[in-house]
Amino acid sequence: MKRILSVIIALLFFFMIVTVLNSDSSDSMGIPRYGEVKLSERVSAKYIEKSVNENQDEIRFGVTADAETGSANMVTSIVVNYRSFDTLGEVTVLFISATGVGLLLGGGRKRIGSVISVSPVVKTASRVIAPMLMVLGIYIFVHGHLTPGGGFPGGAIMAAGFLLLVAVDDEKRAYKGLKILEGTMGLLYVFIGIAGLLISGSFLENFLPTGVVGELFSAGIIPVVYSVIGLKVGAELSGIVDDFISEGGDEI
Amino acid sequence: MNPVWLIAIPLALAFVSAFWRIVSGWALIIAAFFNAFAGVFGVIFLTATSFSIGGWKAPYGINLLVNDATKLLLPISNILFLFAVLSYLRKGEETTKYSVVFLVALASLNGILLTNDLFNLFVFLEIAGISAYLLASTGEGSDSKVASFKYLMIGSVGSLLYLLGVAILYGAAGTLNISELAARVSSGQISGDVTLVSSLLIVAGLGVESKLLPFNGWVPDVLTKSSRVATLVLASVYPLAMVYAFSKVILAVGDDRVLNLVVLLGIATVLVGEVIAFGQKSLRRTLAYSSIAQSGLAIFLVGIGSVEAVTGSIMLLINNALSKFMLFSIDDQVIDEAGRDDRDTLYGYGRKSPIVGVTFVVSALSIAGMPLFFGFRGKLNAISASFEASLAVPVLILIAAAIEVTYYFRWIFTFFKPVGTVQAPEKRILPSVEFLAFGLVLSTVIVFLGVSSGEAFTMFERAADSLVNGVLAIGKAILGGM
Amino acid sequence: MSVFSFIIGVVMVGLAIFAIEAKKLLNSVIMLSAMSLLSVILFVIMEAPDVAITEASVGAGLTTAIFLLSLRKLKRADVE
Amino acid sequence: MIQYFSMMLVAAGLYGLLSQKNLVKLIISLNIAEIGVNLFIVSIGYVEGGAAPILSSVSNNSSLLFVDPLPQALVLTSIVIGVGVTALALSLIVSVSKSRGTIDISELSSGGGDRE
Repeated sequence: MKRILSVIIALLFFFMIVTVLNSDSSDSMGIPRYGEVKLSERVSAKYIEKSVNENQDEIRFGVTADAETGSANMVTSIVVNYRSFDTLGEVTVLFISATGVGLLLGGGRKRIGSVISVSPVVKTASRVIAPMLMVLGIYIFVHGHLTPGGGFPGGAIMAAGFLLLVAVDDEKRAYKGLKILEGTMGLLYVFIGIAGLLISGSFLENFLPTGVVGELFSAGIIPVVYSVIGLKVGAELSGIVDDFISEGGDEI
Repeated sequence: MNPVWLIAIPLALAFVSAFWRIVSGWALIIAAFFNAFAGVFGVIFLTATSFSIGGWKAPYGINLLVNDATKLLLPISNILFLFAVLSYLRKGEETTKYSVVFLVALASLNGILLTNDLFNLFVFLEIAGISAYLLASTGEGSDSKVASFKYLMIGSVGSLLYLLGVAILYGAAGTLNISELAARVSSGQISGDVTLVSSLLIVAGLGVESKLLPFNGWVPDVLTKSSRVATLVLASVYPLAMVYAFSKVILAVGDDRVLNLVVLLGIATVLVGEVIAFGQKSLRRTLAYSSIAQSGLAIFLVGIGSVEAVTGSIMLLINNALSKFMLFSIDDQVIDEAGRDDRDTLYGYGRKSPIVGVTFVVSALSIAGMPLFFGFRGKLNAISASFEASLAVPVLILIAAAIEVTYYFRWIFTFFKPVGTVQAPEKRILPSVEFLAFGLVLSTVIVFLGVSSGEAFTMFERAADSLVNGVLAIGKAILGGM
Repeated sequence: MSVFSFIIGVVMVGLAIFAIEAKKLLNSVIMLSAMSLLSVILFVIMEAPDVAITEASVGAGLTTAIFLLSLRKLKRADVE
Repeated sequence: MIQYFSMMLVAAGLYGLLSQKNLVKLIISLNIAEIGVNLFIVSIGYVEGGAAPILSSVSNNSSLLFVDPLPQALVLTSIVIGVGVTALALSLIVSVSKSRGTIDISELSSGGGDRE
């Protein structure tokens, strides 16, 4: 009975949305058909041209200098510059849920026991691979304004390296260090925002030169903020994984 | 003063206390005091209305909106939060453990009140939601954890639906700024199907946190089983911010058909909440269901959508926050001393401790909407505004009010019933210092707003006007300037 | 390309229903992970490399790891 | 077409949320619906023939046709929020299961108290 009711509700929901998607929108603005979006009607057109505050000639990769945001990756320019406040909130979501996982699982320091039975070969290999993964993570978030990726995948890859280390090695514990890294990086993000407020006049505003689009040292505060995010996310995700690996106990 | 400090300071202190446990209690006090003072002195005298984040102008970047409604609600919510924090720290139990959660909740509640961007609102709702799940799980035993899990599931599904609604709106209108969307919706640029479905989804999403009827299954368990300090925040400050967000978004982008639905759902919420509250034997459960009813009352007025109705909604919202804060802290006192809060325990409690008794009477009468108290003005406004909708609406509201008056009077009689037996000698109970201070302040405010007239009330009207017309006017200015 | 995304879509819906109805939780988790990886392909088709990388590392990788670790904990608590 | 499939995923997730009793299954259903919503958001920004929104030596000019970058930025945020919620929910489940010995929602709601 419950099952049938659930199916009916799910189907109703599906048809409700499909009706909107199919609705004829010749006279007023409806949802455009898949692939037929007119970007000029959206705020994103300005993000692509980098001309929110001042009209800019077309941006050319490797040529244009001192645009309002210097990031070649437009998604990054939105995530870390145009809508950076969202990202601060997003980092806070991860922070508070990492804290919550720590509180709920007791933050116990006893291990469940080896996750897998580890042979010395695997152990040694992991010790070599884990640092390389961490370097890869750092590479990804440092190049966040040029290539796809950025702070969140970079942080996740760093956390994967950490997971590899703790999965094979019972002795590696760095809980306190992770907390300190997480906290300082969050603090740094807020301080960058406040610096923008004090130097340029509004919270999280860019206060560094934006350079030439496409170069590594460009885009103002974007690489700095993305590195902060990367380290913070890495520390947070590692903390979550660490909490799930360790056995809950009350001793801290 | 830029209102972003209200968000930045608690957040920065939260990050500090994440790794520096010793200072976390102090960090919480500093942030709460800072926000209370800044909320009062920094925000009220602001003349500018819009503060951009990142230096990007209105529809492109995120901006914070300070209008008359925010000027009214920011001080109240921050001061109530300060009171809750002070009584939390007085308890002394595990003070440092949850202060990070309180700090993040403080930042996110201010963010919800300030932001003028739909997606940014989603992010802040998630932060506030996750902090609320954590606060709800603080009770003893696993019951509070189960309640918190239910809250998490319903809340996450709600925010998922909200996100879907926002995405549909963005797909049609190409912007996320609430003001610009309001202007586009009101000028009929967006097709009716899109506004209908997106506002349905948004009502479902925001309805979870604002305790609207089909989505409020989590409320009673969370409010009765969470630890008592968490309840103060969850029952007083959270509804204030959440219902405000609901009214802001729905008044801006809501479709007329959905507004009618909101009226219906709101009235159903009121009736169901009052009827269930009537049958409860424990004070805490009564208060929890009464919270649902009060939220429903505030929300159905938003559905009517006129300035007068929204004035009533804001007044009831503030009245609910102030009174529920006191009622729940009285309930804390009772549970602290007696361990239970059913009718038998409460017999004659008001005689043992007259101050607690008087505070209880003031806040209960104000919630019930008796003359001379603030709640009366709110209910009066509500009933006169609801004649606009249909004749049945004020009748239903009056019935609900009658039920509410009955059960609150029953509790008041319980409080003052003479104990009179020999084996229970009357022992005076002294309430704690912070309770005396808060009770005095809040009762004075309630009575003052109840008997004053004129100037104090134009404040609420201006707030309602800024919600109904102000947001739209900003949006028209943006559309004109593009 | 559209045939390709059609096939992926059908497989994803199938996996979703299987994940919901599966008897063993482990199977559900694996189906969820597979779905997440397939959605990465759809993100790439829709020209969203940033999202694809994030979904692959955070959504598919980390979520699955957390799910598996918590299933392990649940097993120790004798509930599964 | 991707839009229809994404909505089917959301509907499937809703079905799971309404019909399942196992707490972990509920979280899995939530994740399925989340994937659906994320796909949908990206799909409303897709432009036929548009390039990925990254300037590079190949697509080196902002006047070329790009897909809408804003929905992609929103989805980045929503994916990360999803992971946070999932982690929190799973740790709640672990903590509940330790004291109650069950992860069935109907058994949990009917009370029963902590074991031991």
